Amino acid sequence: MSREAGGGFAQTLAIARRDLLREQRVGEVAWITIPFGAIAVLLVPLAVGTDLPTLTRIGPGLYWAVVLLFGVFIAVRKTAAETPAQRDLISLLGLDPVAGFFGRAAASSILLLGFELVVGAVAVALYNIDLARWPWMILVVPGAAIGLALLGTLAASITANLSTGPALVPFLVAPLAVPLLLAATQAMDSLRPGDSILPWVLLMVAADLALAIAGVLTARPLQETR
Amino acid sequence: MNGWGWVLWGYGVVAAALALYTWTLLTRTRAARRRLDELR
Amino acid sequence: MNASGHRMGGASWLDRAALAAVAGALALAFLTPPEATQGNVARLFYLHVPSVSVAYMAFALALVASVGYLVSRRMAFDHLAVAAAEVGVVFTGFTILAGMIWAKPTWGVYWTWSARLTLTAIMLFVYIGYLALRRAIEDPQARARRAAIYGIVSVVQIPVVHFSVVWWRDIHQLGTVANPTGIQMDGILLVAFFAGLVAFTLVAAALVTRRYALAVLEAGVHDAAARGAGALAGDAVEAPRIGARAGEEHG
Amino acid sequence: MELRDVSARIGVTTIVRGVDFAVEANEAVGLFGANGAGKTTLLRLIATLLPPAAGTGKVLGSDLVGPGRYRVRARIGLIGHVPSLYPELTLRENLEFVATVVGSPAGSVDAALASVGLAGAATRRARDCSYGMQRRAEFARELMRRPALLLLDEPHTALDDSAVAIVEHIVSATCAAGGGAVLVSHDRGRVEALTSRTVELVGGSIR
Repeated sequence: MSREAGGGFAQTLAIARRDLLREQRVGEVAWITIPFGAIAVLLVPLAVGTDLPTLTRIGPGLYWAVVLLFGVFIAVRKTAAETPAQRDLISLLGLDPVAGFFGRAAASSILLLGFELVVGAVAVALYNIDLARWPWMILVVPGAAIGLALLGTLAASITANLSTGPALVPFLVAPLAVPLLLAATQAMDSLRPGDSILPWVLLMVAADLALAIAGVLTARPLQETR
Repeated sequence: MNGWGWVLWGYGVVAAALALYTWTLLTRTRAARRRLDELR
Repeated sequence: MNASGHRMGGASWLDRAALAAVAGALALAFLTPPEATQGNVARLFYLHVPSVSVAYMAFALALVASVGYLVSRRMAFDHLAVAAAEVGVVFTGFTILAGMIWAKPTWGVYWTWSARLTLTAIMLFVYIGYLALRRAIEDPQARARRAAIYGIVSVVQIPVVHFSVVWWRDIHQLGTVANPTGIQMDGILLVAFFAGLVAFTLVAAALVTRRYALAVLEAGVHDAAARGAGALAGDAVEAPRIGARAGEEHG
Repeated sequence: MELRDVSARIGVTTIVRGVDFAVEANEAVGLFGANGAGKTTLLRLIATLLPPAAGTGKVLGSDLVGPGRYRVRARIGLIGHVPSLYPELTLRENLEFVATVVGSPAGSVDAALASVGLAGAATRRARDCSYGMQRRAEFARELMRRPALLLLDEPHTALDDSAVAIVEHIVSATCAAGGGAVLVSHDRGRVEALTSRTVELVGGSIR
C-alpha cells in the first residue's frame, strides 16, 4: 500500500526539528563548541599582546577567523551524525534529498547563528569593537551562518561514516569558505563612513546561493548509502 | 645572488620536484603490478 | 594508453615528445635575450605562468571527468579524475615554488598576497583536500561518487572564491610592483613562453596518462583481491569447537 | 520482487554470487544461514540500499538500480538488527519524525505505539529504553508505514513471549494486503510457522 510522502517543506521542517531536538537534549554546541569559540577569542590577545587599540583594529578579523575555523565544528557535531542504520532508514522513508539537505543546513544555520552571537558579544567586549552602522550586521552575520552551514552540511555528508570524517570536514571547508571570510571581514572594514558595504553583502549572498545550488545538484547522489 | 642564480634555483627546484613526482609514480606503478601478479 | 602496454612502462611516444618539447623550451628560455625591465630573473616567467595554465587545464579535466562519472557511473572517468587532480596539484605546487622564487629577487619577499598567488594557494588546498578525501574512502564506487561530488561542489564555489579575492585585492592595492603582467613580452620572448606552455602541457599529458594507468592497475588489484580465495562471506566462520556435546547435538 | 543471478560485494569480500531469489505477492519467505553468510547484505540488496556488483533484479516493479528505486523505497520496510532510532529523542518523537516525513496522519503515532504495548513509554528517550523496547518501537514504525515489502532481520531477537505476536501480526497483515515479506532468522521453529517457504544461504548462494 502506498501513500503520498509528506511535502518537501514539511520534510525540511521535520529534519530541522529532529536535528535541533537532538542538539537540545545533548547540548553539544551550547556547552562545548560555543565556549570553545569564546575561549579562542580570549586566548588570541594573550598571544599577540593586550594593547587595546591594536585589538580594536584587528578584532573584527580575529572574530571572523574564529567563527569560520571553530564554527565548522557545528557541522560535524555528534548530534548531527547518523549511524548506517539511520541512513538506511532515511533512504527508505522516501525523504526528498533536497529537503533533507536544506533541513540539516537550516538546523546548522540556527546553531551557527547562536555561536556567532555569543562569541561576537565576547569579542565586542574584550576587543572594544566599535559597532558603527551595526544594522548592516543584521545581513552579514546570518549570511555567514547560512553559508558556513551549507558548506559544512555538504562536507559532512561527503565524509559521512568515514573514520577520518570529523578531521576532514574542517580541512575541506576552510579553503571554500574564503568568500564568506572576505565578505564578512571586508563588510566590517567598510563600516567606516564613506565606504560601501553593499558589494560585500552581495558577495555573501552570491556565495550562499552558489552553495545552495551545489547542495541541490548533489543531494541525490549524496543520499545513496554505501 | 644575481638574476641567473635565482633563475637556476627556480628551475632546479621545479625540476627536482618533477623528478620526485615521476619517480613516485613509477614506484607506485611497479608496486601495483607486483601485487597484481601475486594475486593472479 | 601506450604506457600501460609495456611491461615495465617504457617510454611512449608521448613521453618522448614531452622530453623533446622540454629540451626545446629550456633552450628558448635560457638563450633568449634578457627581458627589458627585470633582466634575467624574468626567465622564471616561462616556468611560473605555463605551470599555472597547465594546472588549471588539469583541474578542468578533473571536473569534466567528475561530471562524467556521476552521469555514467563508469570507473574510467574516476580514474581520469584522480589522475588529472593529482597532476594538477603537482603543477600548482610548481607554480607556487616558481612564483615565490621569482618574487624574492623582484619584490624582496617570497609572498606578496597578490590575488593570483592567493588564489593559487587556495586551489592547492582545495585539491589536496580532494586527494585526502579519496584516501579516506576504501570502497571504489563510494570513493568515486563522493570525490566527484566534492569536485563539483568545489567548482561551483571556486568562481565565487575567485571574485572575492580579486575584489579584496582591488580595494587593498599593493601598487604596481606586485603586478606580474608588467613584463614586456613580444617577439622571441612570446615564442619562449608558448614553447614553455606546449612543453608543460605535454609533460602533464604524459603524467596524467601514467597516473591513469596506475589507477586502472589499482582497480585491477582490488578486483583480483575480491576474486581471491577466502573472500566469500561466511567462509571465515566455521562451527565452534568447544566441547563434544555441541557436536553431538548437531550430528 | 525477484533477483536474477545477483552478486554483491562489500570491499573485497564477495557476499553473494549468482543468487536467484523471488518473493511473490501475499508470500512470506524465511531466509536462514550461518553467522556471516551474508543474510543482512542480501536484505539491504533487496531494499535497493546496496547496488549489486552483477546481475539484475526488480523490486515492487522497479529495477534494482534504475531511477525508479527512489520511488519504491518508500514502500519498503526494513527492520535491521541494529536499531535505527535516534537515542536522544523519545519514542514518540522518533515516530513523529517518521510520520511527518512519510506523511502519515497525526494520531497514527500513538495508535502504533499502543498496538505494540509501548503507550506508557512514549515519552521515554530511546537511549533509556531496553533493546527489546527499541525493537518494539521499530515494529510500531513499520505498522504505521504499512510497507508493501517487509524485510525483517532477526525479528524475534530480544522480544519477550508476548511481543512475538507483533511479528506474526505485521507479517500476516503485510501479506494479506498483497505485500511480501522476507524474514532472516536463526529461529527456524518460529519462522517456519510464519512463512510459506524457507531458503538457506550457504557459500554465497541460495539453496
